[in-house]
Amino acid sequence: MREITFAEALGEAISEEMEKDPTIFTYGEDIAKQGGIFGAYKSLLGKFPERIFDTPISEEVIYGSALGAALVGMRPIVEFHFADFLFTGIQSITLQIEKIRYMTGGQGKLHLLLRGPDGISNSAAAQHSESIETIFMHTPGIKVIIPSTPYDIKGLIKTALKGDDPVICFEHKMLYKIKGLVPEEEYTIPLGVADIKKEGNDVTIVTMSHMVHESLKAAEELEKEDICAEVIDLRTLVPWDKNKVIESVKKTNHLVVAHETWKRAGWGAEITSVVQEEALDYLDAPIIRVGAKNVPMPFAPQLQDFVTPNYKDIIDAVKKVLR
Amino acid sequence: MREITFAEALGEAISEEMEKDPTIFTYGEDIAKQGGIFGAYKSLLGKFPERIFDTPISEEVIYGSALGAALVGMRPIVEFHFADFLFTGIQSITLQIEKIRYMTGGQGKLHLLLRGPDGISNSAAAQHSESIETIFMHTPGIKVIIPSTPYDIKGLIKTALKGDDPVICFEHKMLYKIKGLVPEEEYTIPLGVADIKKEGNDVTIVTMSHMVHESLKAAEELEKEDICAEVIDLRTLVPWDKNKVIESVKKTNHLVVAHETWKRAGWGAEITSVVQEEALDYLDAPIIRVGAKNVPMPFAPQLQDFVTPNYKDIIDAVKKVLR
Amino acid sequence: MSYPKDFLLNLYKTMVRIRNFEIMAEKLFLEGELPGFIHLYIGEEAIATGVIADLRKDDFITSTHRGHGHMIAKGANINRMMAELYGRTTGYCKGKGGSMHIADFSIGVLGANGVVGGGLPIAVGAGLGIKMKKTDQVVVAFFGDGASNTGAFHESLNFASIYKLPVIFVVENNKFASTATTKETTSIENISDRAVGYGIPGITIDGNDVITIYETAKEMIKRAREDGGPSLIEAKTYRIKGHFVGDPELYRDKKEVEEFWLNEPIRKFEKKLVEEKMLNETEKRKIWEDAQKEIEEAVTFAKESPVPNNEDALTDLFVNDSGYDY
Amino acid sequence: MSYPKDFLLNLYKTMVRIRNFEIMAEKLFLEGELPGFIHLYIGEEAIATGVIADLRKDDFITSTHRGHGHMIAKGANINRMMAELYGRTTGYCKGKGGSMHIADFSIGVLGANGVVGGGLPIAVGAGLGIKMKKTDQVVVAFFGDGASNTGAFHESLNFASIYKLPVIFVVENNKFASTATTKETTSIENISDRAVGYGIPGITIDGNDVITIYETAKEMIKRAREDGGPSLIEAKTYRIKGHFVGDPELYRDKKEVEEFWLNEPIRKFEKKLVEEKMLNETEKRKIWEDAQKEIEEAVTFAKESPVPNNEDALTDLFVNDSGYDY
Ligand SMILES: Cc1ncc(C[n+]2csc(CCOP(=O)(O)OP(=O)(O)O)c2C)c(N)n1
Ligand SMILES: Cc1ncc(C[n+]2csc(CCOP(=O)(O)OP(=O)(O)O)c2C)c(N)n1
Ligand SMILES: [Mg+2]
Ligand SMILES: [Mg+2]
Repeated sequence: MREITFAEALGEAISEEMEKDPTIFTYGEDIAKQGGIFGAYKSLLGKFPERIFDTPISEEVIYGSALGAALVGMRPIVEFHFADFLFTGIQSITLQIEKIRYMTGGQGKLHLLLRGPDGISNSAAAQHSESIETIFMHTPGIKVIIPSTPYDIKGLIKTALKGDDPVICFEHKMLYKIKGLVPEEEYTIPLGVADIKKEGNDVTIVTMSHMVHESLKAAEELEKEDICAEVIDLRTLVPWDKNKVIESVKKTNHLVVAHETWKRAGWGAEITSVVQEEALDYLDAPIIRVGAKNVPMPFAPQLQDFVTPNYKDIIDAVKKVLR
Repeated sequence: MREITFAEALGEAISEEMEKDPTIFTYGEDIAKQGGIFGAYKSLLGKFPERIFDTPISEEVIYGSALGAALVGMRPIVEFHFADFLFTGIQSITLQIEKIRYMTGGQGKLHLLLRGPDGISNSAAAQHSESIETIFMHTPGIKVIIPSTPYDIKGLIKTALKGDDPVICFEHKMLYKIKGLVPEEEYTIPLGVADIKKEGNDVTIVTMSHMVHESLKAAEELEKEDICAEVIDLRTLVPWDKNKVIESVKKTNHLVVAHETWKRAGWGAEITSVVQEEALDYLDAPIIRVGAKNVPMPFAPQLQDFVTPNYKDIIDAVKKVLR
Repeated sequence: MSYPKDFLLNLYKTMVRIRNFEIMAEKLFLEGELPGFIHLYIGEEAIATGVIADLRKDDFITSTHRGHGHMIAKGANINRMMAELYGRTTGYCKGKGGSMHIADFSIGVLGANGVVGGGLPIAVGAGLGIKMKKTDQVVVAFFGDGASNTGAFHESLNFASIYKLPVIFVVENNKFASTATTKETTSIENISDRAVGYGIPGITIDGNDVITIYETAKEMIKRAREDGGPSLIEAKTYRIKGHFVGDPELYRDKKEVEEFWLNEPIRKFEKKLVEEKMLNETEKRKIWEDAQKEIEEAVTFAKESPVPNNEDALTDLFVNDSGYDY
Repeated sequence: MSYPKDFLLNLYKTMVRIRNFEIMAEKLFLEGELPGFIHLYIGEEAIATGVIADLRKDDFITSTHRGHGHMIAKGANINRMMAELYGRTTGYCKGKGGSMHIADFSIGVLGANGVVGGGLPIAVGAGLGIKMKKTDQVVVAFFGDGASNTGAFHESLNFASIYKLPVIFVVENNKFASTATTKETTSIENISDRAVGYGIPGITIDGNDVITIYETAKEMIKRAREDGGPSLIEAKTYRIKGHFVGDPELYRDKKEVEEFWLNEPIRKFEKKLVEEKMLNETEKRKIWEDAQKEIEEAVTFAKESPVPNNEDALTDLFVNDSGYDY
């Protein structure tokens, strides 16, 4: 199998589907000429010039127009530039995209994909570092995918582009350049199926996105102390793979949930609540959540590092649950 | 003590503070001439004509202007009309109000109050029935108050109007007309202090807003079966009174968390996660959350009833944790 | 009015059907028959009627919270509308939407909308989709004067203009946005002047004159169909009824309402038709009676329709909901 | 230019100080000294300088992601600015904000802003606050051509107009919004034409001519101070540098940049000053050298300043954070 980057895998998924499906087109800020601020679309540059275009800074109409275009039979892919800027147009998502099919008694198919970068990068500070996937888990009506590897993003994006429901995909900024094995042959990954990125028996770590890599690093360190962690990458948050998580907890009897977004009322709380409800008897210790401190993201690198969770925090959490 | 309505208590709090503090003024849609769609400002009609006004339907500038007005020394109170419409201007809150003090290293005081109705009413359907307080618990930078009685709203609003931090207050539509005892004398209620609305030993019910009343009704029914529930009204979600909740759980060993917003990734998950983390050994059964089904709010009364949790769901949950 | 009688009577009939639907909706609501909110289109019927008269079935519209008129003009089934107001399974949304969310994608109605301004980005997206598909369909976005002060309005008009999308923006200036007057919340006299900011045509017309509306819309629809891009039509009218049924209307003088009522679009058109001998008393009576009967039948249909079951609440969110936890 | 020499040289000095700050910021960033993003104001210095020249210390401004120039023109301390770029505790935001969030409320700078259009509602709120306080202060909202396509722009201008708020909206049209040209994303040639939609004055001027800018702003500031309400000034300029330092600039021709560089505001003003014998070579050299020295000292100050401690991350969110769980 070839090794390609996360960005290339994303580009391939979109490009292959665009070849097959003439209703797919994509737009957003700064994608067509420069391939996106973080290079997400670099591998798409020059292809399909009529079906990729740059837009004004008008997020409410960017997101809302995806809904309209889907309803007339097209399959739009919209890049949201930075997850933070979902807030400038979010009513088009939370009040329209998420609700219109339900409100109209199941009329129409909202085959649309919103995608873009989230998470921290190099000191982008409070308005350019957020991960807000939890909001889309809380407000019902959109599926949420958050891949952590080139293999996963290609397979999940393909599923999104073949499906008939609205999907939002969060791509961590620090992932675009990572490399991984991706088969040349066609494949897809179903939504709602978690991937065990590393097997283990002592503790389960449930995570997603860039934190998968921090978790794997933590697991590697923990091996040195003979602690064998199982790392579960949920891959999709709506729906999420409850069964696989609970199975693992039944095996390891210890759970840590790790995400980069704020700890308070982040999606880790949902996983925690469900697991304690359905598998309390299997837990040898309280579930511990790892997440960002409850402040906006500060600028100075030292402060960003302190506020953002990393593999060390995961190690600490694991040791705490195992104590 | 007199009995007055929730709306009157709110009006009194604002009116009394406006008398004392000339920097307070208030604006929003449909408040000045008709006192708000749900009558929240009815008791303010005719008072302070220069300091209450109606605005255009421009939520981003309505919320954002509160920030600017606070920074130049005023103390604005903004009504957000329906919690759903927070989404049309939410960047002014989540990206500006919540962040500017922190981002600027502690410059300025954001003495501003956003307030308005949330929750279901008579079949207002998907775009007029939401409760989205969890978003403001997740994204750091604003204090969240959610009173359930005339006494509480008066005391909490007063605290908000005397404080120096931004506060958002959610008032359930079905509460404005309820009556309760409110002293004539000045009093305030500190943020972060829960109120035990009913004492009990068998199970703790943590709740807020209209669900406090459903919980009390549930507790009454449960008494008939000799189940004595303790009903804790958090009153403020940011900060929330962890200590009082944990103390109660240590006494009752059983916890139900009940809110009207969607169960999935709602604030009940945060309470649940914290309590299982800090008091697992005291729990005789898994914590059960009661919340709305994970769909947009349907229109038909039967469907609205089915989707929205009520006292019966709380009774069921209590019986389940006690089984 | 050099139009065939048929055509003119059809306009008249549509307006009368809308009027009667609204009169019935108001009555039912006041009798406590209907849940939710109802916003009436009484006095504004000429706008939906005139604009949509030149649309094809495969053209699209987006509507508002005050959407019954747009639906009826676009050819909606009145039984299913009324059933939706009642929250029944036979309703357009199976009882899940109600008055503010009625839609019929099959006739191009992309939905009423409870969010002021919420329909504009959707209309623009439909226009964008059409542009990509290279068909000659068009989209009409109906919205209120109040909506013209939302950010969505601005973003939508700019977006439609730069890509030359086939979208006709029709602002129904009925002098009020809920309790606020247009004057106090809107910084210009003629909202159509805002078109200047987007380099597109902007026209203010009498929103109570169905023929003027039809003719203006026809021109702008033709323009859009021929790839001429978007336009903004402001139809000036007056909201005869309260903002919603039950509105205490503390913010206006009843006299003002009475004055404007004299200029209401149906009587105005009727007068012309009678003058030009296109309509006689018998025909008129029949049109009204037919409309009333149709609406009454719709009420019967609605009332006899089943209410939804609990489980119905847990469908229709996704096409494929496997793994989704309700 | 019948202005006192002092006044003119002050304008010149301000522009030169901004220029040198930006040259240094670029250099430092390219050397890997600075974290985050840096957006340079090079070639646009005349706008901040000209507009703010007529503001009082107690007037307010809101700024953008490209905000260093506005800060300096309003009288900010360059040491604290540079320390902020370095993320040090002596910085304006104690290292919590960085380039995109510098603010100094004490001199009326209500913050740079990382959200395009994010400053406009804040400026309007400041104007509203002033109106309520009944003082004669004014507010200037600086923003880009790109921001003029956000919903926030529209809502802000309408809001300011209906309440006649003392806000001067200054759009810096530098021909780009990141990789997009203004032409492809903005539906009209002159953004100031959008003023028509709000019934306020709209003026397009040469954004590289500091005197024209000053004179136009002065007029609009006077108007606002005397309760005449808001206005929209469009200053046409050109973004000489990439969108941010490190921008590959695949979207434009280097030649275009060179052409516009010939018209850059400092040289343009310098020429006039020299012609009118207001500035000689010695004075000029001294002004540049002083500015460079000042910036170098700022760099030294910044570098010698302490980096924040972990605990610093957990302060400054609230005035009173008792009970808050970080
Ligand atoms: C974003 C948003 N803000 C506020 C409301 C509440 N609201 C419903 S209708 C309305 C007035 C709308 O006025 P206009 O657009 O002129 O339409 P009209 O009712 O006059 O037909 C308001 C404020 C809403 N539905 N959506
Ligand atoms: C709401 C929002 N959308 C997108 C961005 C990303 N972004 C940052 S600057 C910029 C271009 C801004 O253009 P303009 O307003 O003309 O200012 P300029 O950079 O030209 O000074 C974009 C798209 C943002 N910061 N905020
Ligand atoms: Mg109106
Ligand atoms: Mg620009």
